[in-house]
Amino acid sequence: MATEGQQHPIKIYFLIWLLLFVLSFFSYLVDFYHLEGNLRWFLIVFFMLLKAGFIVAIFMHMKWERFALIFGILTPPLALVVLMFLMAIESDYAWSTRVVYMGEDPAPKPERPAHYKKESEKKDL
Amino acid sequence: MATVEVPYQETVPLHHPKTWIGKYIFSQDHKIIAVQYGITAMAVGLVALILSEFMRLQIAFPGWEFMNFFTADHYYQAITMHGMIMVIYLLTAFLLGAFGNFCVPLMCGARDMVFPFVNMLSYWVYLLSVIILMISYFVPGGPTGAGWTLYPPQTITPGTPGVDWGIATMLISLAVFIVAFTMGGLNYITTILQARTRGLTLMRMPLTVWGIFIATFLGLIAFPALFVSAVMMLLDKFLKTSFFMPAIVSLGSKLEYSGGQPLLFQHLFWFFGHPEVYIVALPAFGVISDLISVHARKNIFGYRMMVWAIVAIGALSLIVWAHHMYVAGMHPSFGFFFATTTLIIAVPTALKVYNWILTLWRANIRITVPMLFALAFVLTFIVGGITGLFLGNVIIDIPLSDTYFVVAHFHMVMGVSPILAIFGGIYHWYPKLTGRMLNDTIGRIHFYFTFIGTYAIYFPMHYLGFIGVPRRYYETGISEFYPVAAHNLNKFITIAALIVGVSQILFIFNLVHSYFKGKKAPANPWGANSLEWCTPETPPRHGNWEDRLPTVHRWAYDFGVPGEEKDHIPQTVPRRKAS
Amino acid sequence: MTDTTLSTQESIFTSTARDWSSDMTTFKGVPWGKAMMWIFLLSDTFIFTCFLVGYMVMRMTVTEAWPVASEVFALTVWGVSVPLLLIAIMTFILITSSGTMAMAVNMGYQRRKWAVFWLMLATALLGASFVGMQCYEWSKLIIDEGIRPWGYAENHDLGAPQFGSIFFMVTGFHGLHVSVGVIYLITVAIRVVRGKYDHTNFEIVEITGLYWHFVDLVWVFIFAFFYLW
Amino acid sequence: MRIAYIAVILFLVTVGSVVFNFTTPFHFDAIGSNWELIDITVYITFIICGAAFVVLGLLMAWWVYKFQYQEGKFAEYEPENATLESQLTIVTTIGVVVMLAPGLVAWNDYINPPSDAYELEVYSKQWNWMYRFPGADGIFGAAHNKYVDLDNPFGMKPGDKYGEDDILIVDKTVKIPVDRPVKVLLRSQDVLHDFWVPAIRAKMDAVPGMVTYFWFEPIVERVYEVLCAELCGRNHFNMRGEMHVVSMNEYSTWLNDQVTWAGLQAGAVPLSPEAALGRDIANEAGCFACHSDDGRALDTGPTWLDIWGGTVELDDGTTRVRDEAYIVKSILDPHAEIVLGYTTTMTTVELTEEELQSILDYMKSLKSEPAKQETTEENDSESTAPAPEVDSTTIPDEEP
Ligand code: HEA
Ligand code: HEA
Ligand code: HEC
Ligand code: CUA
Ligand SMILES: [Cu+2]
Repeated sequence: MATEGQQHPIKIYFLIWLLLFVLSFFSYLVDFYHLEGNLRWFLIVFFMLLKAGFIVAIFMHMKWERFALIFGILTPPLALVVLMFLMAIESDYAWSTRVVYMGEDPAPKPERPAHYKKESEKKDL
Repeated sequence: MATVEVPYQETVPLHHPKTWIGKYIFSQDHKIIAVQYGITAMAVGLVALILSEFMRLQIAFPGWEFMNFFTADHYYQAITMHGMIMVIYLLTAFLLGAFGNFCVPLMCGARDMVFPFVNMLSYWVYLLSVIILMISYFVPGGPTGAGWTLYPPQTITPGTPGVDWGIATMLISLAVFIVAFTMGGLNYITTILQARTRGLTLMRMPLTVWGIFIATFLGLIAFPALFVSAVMMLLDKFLKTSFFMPAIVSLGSKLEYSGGQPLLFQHLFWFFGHPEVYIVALPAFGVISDLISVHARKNIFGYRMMVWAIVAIGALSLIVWAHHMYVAGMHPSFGFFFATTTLIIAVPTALKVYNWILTLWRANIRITVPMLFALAFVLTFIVGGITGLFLGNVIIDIPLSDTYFVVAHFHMVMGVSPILAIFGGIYHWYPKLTGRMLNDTIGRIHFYFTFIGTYAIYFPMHYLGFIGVPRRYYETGISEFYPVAAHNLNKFITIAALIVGVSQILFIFNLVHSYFKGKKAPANPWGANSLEWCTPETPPRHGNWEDRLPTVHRWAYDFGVPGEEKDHIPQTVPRRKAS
Repeated sequence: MTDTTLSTQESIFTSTARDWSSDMTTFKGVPWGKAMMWIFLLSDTFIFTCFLVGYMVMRMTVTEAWPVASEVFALTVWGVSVPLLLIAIMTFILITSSGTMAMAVNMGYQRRKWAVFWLMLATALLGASFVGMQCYEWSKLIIDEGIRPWGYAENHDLGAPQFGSIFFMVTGFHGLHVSVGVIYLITVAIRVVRGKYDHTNFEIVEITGLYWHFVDLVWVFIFAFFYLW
Repeated sequence: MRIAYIAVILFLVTVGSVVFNFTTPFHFDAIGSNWELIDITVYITFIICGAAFVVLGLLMAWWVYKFQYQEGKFAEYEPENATLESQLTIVTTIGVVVMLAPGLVAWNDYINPPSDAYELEVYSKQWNWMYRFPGADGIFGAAHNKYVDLDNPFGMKPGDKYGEDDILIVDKTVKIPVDRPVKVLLRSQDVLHDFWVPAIRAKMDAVPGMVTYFWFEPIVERVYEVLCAELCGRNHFNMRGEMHVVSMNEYSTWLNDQVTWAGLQAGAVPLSPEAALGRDIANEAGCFACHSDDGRALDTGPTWLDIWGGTVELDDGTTRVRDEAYIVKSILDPHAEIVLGYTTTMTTVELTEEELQSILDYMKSLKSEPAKQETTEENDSESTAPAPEVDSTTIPDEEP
């Protein structure tokens, strides 16, 4: 069996393929409907992780690998989680010193890009 | 029961070249590549050694006319190149490139690395990185003088020597080195995991291979952080991006940066940097374990614990990085986390030390040259390790950080111990590699000079740290914290360093001389058990094993088994049927 | 049962423990090249994550405004500004290419060489068009929006200068991976039809596939963090 | 049995290290702050680690000596000893906990300054130190490197109301009162630096782009040398400062002489260290019993404000240029020339050459109209323009 490598019903590939499109479309909609705040945050990460999971599990066949490999590949990135988590805390801290001591604006308003300006101008006319 | 049949046993496609160049230059034989790595690393290490002697002369005799050419710029360029070469281009390259290449296939009973061509490329790319690094000395402005830690903004602001091109060659060379390392490292890991010979389970592997295995793995996941920070720094320098660069007024003029975060670099650097120190420590641990066991004619004590300690150290080393940043102004609460994880690492490391020493108990110790180096390693590592405990405890690090205490710590634990392990390993494996013994007397003299000499250099240096002498000072000048006695101590240290440096000539002489004139080595001069001593020929041919791969029946430490005739039983000897 | 055969019905813990403590190979049934590719991808994960951590730190520490992604990356089609249109198409293309790659792997294990060849070629072409679109996107950002790696062209200040730098750097690095992947795919595809792998199991196709899917995987994260945030 | 030299060497090295430790004069400098907890933690660590070192070192020497090779002898075959190993693990863990616990307690103190601590900002640049006190309101005005220019060495944010009373010390010397906890905020103009006084034990890097801090309470009145402990370029080793821990009184008088940001904008020039010394000497010599230095007209003697330069009318009706010679003469021989409207009440005071020179320096600094005239015009036009993008002006560097 294993001599034939990773052989799986083609159906499942098509299913995942389709799911990836659907999920990408959903995350696109999140932006299109201008969802904001925690909901946006949650949805984006949710769709992202789902897609990533499908790619790794099905397309990269991780699902069918023996756990020895899965374990070997998936545990080391835990270190990255620690890094990410700590960096998030620290960045916030650094940012707060900039606001408190350096007089930086805590909530600056973004400028609109050039073509966007043109658009709105057009509409105003 | 459904079973899976393991696919056909893969074999290394051995490429037997006909020409001399193909055999010895663009060779795909792991042993030749090991030698190439070793020679290059030693050559570049020699450069670093000479730099260190100049540094020492400057520190001890600041006003001396002979040293007049050695300006502050030169000094900072020297420490940077010295530190970087020693850590990356000498130690990492030697322990993994040379020992890794030599030991892994032989000790795993493989014919070669799994992808010999990639392995060869790895060396040539490494050589390229060394050349780029050396070009530093010929570009306008010279090499960078930012310290081996390359902390921004300093690395790319005008107040630092070598900001024009030196920093670029340094960063590019590092990136190239990482590519080389990745190619080699993937090979070592895959060979260890997938190409062991029959009967060789992971728990029967010699500790050397374990050390190299975990170190390489650490390298593969730690070097990316350095790679990323090097890329970002290059962009900061040449494209004027502001990743690490906040708004800065440098020497009176405003630079066109804003909003960057210098601490990000430090985190990335040490996310790489701390694992890196274990990358150079773990193979050394492994080598020492084997040397002690073989030459003490006794099994290594607590093998299982030794393996788990290596794994635990490797895993923990990924989450202690910010102990280098206690005074860097990071988030204050991180101190608790990192001090705790750092000191936790001390426990598995301490166990390793205990086990080495316990191996000596009721052993039958042959005081050979490799054994001398191994014993010295243990002592210097204890000193370096416990000074690490001082530094790891965050509050003690506050007064000691950036003083000579730190310099003493890392030289003891990195500049002396793994160097001793390398020497020990060379004395141990040279016979297998060349078929000749190294000269014993020269070896002993070299050992005593090196061990006592380096101890004399670094032990007193801790105390300079206590009185507050900061590191990276071109000269201290007249200062109240710096008594005359300290100046004298510095002179003493420098003289010791000169003696140690010169005594290395003995070693080089020994290497060259014995290659041609040394005693012919028997196949297994030390009476060791691991597979490399079981090759049909000494030195082993390309492909290592004639027509059949060896079969392993036992661990590598069956020394002094009661009831046996000989005090050592090679791994290939089948076990007696349990009666 | 020799020690080269092993059970698939044990609990994952026993089987893992057995695999790791067995001799010869740790990853049972995994060819050398595939094991190597997995480990390489693990290493590459660290590279990309470090880049993304850099991005996170930049966004969290800068005090200047961060440009709004959906405005910057909007595309004007027939006078209507559609947010993220180009990116949506690029995502679509990359996912499609992942699909064709998966099929190629499947065909490989059926030893249908020409199917493998055409599917891999299709994957490569999709990949190449992805790179092409990225070039277009970059030039649009640089020429129309005045975004530069070091900040902005004159009169185009949108806020934090890190916006452009981190964007060009990360997408550039990803684009480089895609380009390398395209070359890799084409090479392997040609070698497959030439019969270079006939003596093997065609796991090379799977190995190439691993790499390609990984590139797609990275894009999933880039899409979420750079365009939707 | 052959002597194993290495056993002897291991023994000597171990014992020698201990002897060195006890005989060397190199230990922590006498502590000058409240951080004796650090010293205690170091002490505990020393004992535990030292004991481990001695025990392990001696064991190794002894065993190497004892178990030397004998032909035909077999070593004891003992692959594992679970009990021993777990005992060792436990002992080591206990050792680690004993070292770590006081360390973490101390760290908790270290990162939480007491609420009554006053604040001092250390502003570092290649290769010099400057200091800022928050002034009367106790709050620092916002400051950012992007505002730094010739007239704004600290980068004070324009228009910040908290900034006006901030006291700026453009000098490498700072004075702080003894027995008062101080929270040191660190800011950097260019690269990483590290404000460090060995006897205080505490230190922290200054990081451009953010503000870092540490705190301590000086307990000894003394002059300390400030070092830079983080590599900051080619002159790192020369980046020295001075921190005087002084009585509250001395601190207040010293602080009163420093200029505020408002003052600096109005053109006041901070006292140079030489001038400050001169003022101290004059104070001790009692000059201020009769003279003022701020323009107040005392009956007893003429004010020293604007004493340097210009002319003076003498009581013999002549007019005299007030050059150095005149002033020196007036001090050393006060009755030679008498200023119009005064009498010969001035007494002669014993002054050394240097003391006299310092006083002259001080007098030079007493100007009601600061010597900035040449630059004002330029600055006025600049201040109305938006902050220059790339500033080509160069702040003259004090260092060689
Ligand atoms: C091979 C390299 C190597 C190794 C193995 C280590 C090992 C350790 N290091 Fe070291 N370190 C460096 C290389 C290394 N280090 C380098 C290069 C730097 C400086 C970089 C720079 O700034 O330029 C540095 C700097 C450094 C710092 C930062 C100092 C500063 O800049 O302020 C710290 C702080 O925590 C630290 C801690 C430790 C600890 C706790 C260990 C532990 O792993 C040690 C564990 C060992 C033991 C504990 C000894 C054995 C045990 C016993 C003898 C039993 C007794 C023990 C107990 C009772 C617990 N090291
Ligand atoms: C492996 C690492 C290693 C090694 C071996 C050494 C070896 C030496 N180092 Fe090194 N050193 C560093 C790593 C190392 N150093 C690092 C990382 C820094 C920090 C840089 C920075 O601050 O940025 C540093 C900094 C540093 C300083 C501090 C400079 C400062 O802060 O101002 C000093 C000062 O005395 C010093 C001295 C020496 C001396 C005298 C030697 C030796 O000469 C000691 C004796 C040497 C030997 C026992 C033999 C060594 C063998 C070889 C090098 C192999 C050569 C090949 C052959 C013999 C064939 N070093
Ligand atoms: C007892 C009062 C008194 C003391 C104390 C005193 N002075 Fe005077 N000083 C005077 C008077 C009165 C004059 C004006 C008459 C004169 O020129 O002598 C004067 C004049 C001077 C002048 C010339 C002023 C001018 O405008 O030309 C100088 C300079 C001077 N004093 C310096 C000093 C110094 C320095 C000290 C301290 C070491 C000092 N004085 C202490 C009373 C005093
Ligand atoms: Cu400032 Cu070093
Ligand atoms: Cu470390």
